[in-house]
Amino acid sequence: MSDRPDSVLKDSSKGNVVDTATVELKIPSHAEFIGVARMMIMGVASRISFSYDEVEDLRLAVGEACTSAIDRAARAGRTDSHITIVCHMNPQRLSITVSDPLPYDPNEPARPAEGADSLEEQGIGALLMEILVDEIEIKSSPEHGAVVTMVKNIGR
Amino acid sequence: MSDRPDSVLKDSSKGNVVDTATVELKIPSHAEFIGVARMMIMGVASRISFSYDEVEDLRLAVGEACTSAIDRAARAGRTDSHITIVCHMNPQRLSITVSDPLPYDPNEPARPAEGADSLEEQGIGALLMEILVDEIEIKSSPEHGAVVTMVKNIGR
Amino acid sequence: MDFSLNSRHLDNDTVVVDLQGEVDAFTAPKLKQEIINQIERGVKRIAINLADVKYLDSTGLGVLIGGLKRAREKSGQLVLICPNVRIMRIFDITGLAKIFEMFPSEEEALARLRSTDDV
Amino acid sequence: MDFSLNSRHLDNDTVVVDLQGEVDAFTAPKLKQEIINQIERGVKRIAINLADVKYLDSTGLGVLIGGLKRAREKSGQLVLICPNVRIMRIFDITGLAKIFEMFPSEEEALARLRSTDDV
Ligand SMILES: Nc1ncnc2c1ncn2[C@@H]1O[C@H](COP(=O)(O)OP(=O)(O)O)[C@@H](O)[C@H]1O
Ligand SMILES: Nc1ncnc2c1ncn2[C@@H]1O[C@H](COP(=O)(O)OP(=O)(O)O)[C@@H](O)[C@H]1O
Repeated sequence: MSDRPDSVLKDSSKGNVVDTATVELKIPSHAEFIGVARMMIMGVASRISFSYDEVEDLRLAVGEACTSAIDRAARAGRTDSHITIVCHMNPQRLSITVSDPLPYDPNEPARPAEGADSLEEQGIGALLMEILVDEIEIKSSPEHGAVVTMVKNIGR
Repeated sequence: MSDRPDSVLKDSSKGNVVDTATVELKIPSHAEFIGVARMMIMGVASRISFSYDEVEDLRLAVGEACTSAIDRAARAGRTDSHITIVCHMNPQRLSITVSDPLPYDPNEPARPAEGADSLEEQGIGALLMEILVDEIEIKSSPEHGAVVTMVKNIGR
Repeated sequence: MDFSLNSRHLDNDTVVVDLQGEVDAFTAPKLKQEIINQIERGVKRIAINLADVKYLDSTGLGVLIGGLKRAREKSGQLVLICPNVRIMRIFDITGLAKIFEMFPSEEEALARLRSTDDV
Repeated sequence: MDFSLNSRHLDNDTVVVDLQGEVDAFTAPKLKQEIINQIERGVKRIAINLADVKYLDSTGLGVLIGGLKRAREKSGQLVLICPNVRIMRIFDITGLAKIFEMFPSEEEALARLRSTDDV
């Protein structure tokens, strides 16, 4: 990594360089495309000075957020829906928002997903997200449905 | 690959399955993010029955389209611009559109990019795109600026 | 991206299911079906080999928990082969390392499966 | 994603530049600067080792063409080590395989560089 070129995220001493950046991905609400989201996260995270383990943690956290959105789409019979993943980077942190347009009630008790083996699966997914990132917020927004925001601090 | 699960793109015998899908990525117009586009393409292409070589060809073709958009943004002093990559899949083909919002005149002679070693670099980029995909179209659109559409047929 | 599984029957009673690649919501249903098939054909000693697993999410963990439950319902056993520290970490942080019998090698997993006659 | 380079000076006149990873518009400027630096310090025989290059685009090819040109301007030589068929294919389809002297191993590249006294 010693020869890694100057990054827009790390070198703001140059005039033509910005210190924040946004990457946005939209995928169908289908399990088949979670892998695409994970690849994108790997690309984004490897632009930042995260360790191998931190990149893996982020992949898994984002994968879990997508899986949960896809479960809800399947239960609602909305396999035509999509998921939007927005990564916002600055020199201090990477913030990732996973959102979908389907109605979401955070107070509704979780129900087993179609094909899921038990409720526990969803509990484990939520637990993993909590553990793997530094901050997490899950809310419902009128326009976006569920919005999961996860933050990983850089260089801690 | 024998145990690859049913794909939305290959099995349309099931009621809940669609046979087309769209994945969309938006990245800053900065060389640092071409790698993210390449990762996304790898994720998308590996969902489809492309060979390893075909996936590599697509990565390179999309990388060249992004590099060309980033060159134009740099020359226009618009490093705040972005690139949108849209992948549209159906069982026959993967179509990838790389577009940016900056004005583009297809008749304007190419000029060396900032930092590029010579004109040839751009000629080689265009040549590679031509060779690596089955169809390519480059045009300028009033809303989108340059729009590069590349098509790779599936299973030929 | 890639996922494959291969079941090796060591005897009528014992199977090692080798997994390779990424176990997620897209691929885990294949694993679930394979475990169900093995139990239905009467296999009592199941070792799931996670040595070549590159990614495992809650869907995969859920399928393994379900497999453990189904095996026990038929008085069978299901153990895990997990030499990969990265994958082991996922079991550790979720507390599932305490639920499963996990072994760093196939030899140790098979020794455990064969140590019990009561299945 | 990842890119690194390391220059090994075999003597005052000869350097092997080992590249690793992805050579694209983001990383190629590092390679360009390294080739310029080597030529400026008087190195006449340059071998660029592409053995561990996973990705090479037109920007990387442009930097190599520029390096070849600069080396020749100083009556030097620049050759490529390219055992990787995937990377070789990019030189073939662009016609650049005819422009560069390319060798499948470091030994062969060095034999070529050392065969000429006229540098
Ligand atoms: N996140 C977790 N942490 C620790 N143990 C867990 C977790 N999720 C599930 N378990 C345990 O896994 C075991 C298998 O689940 P089981 O009780 O058989 O499932 P079910 O609730 O479907 O009957 C149980 O002992 C359960 O408590
Ligand atoms: N796509 C290509 N196919 C074949 N040869 C090429 C290609 N691009 C560049 N070249 C050749 O590479 C060589 C090095 O370029 P050179 O002429 O030194 O560059 P410049 O035009 O900057 O002086 C030249 O012989 C040039 O014709």
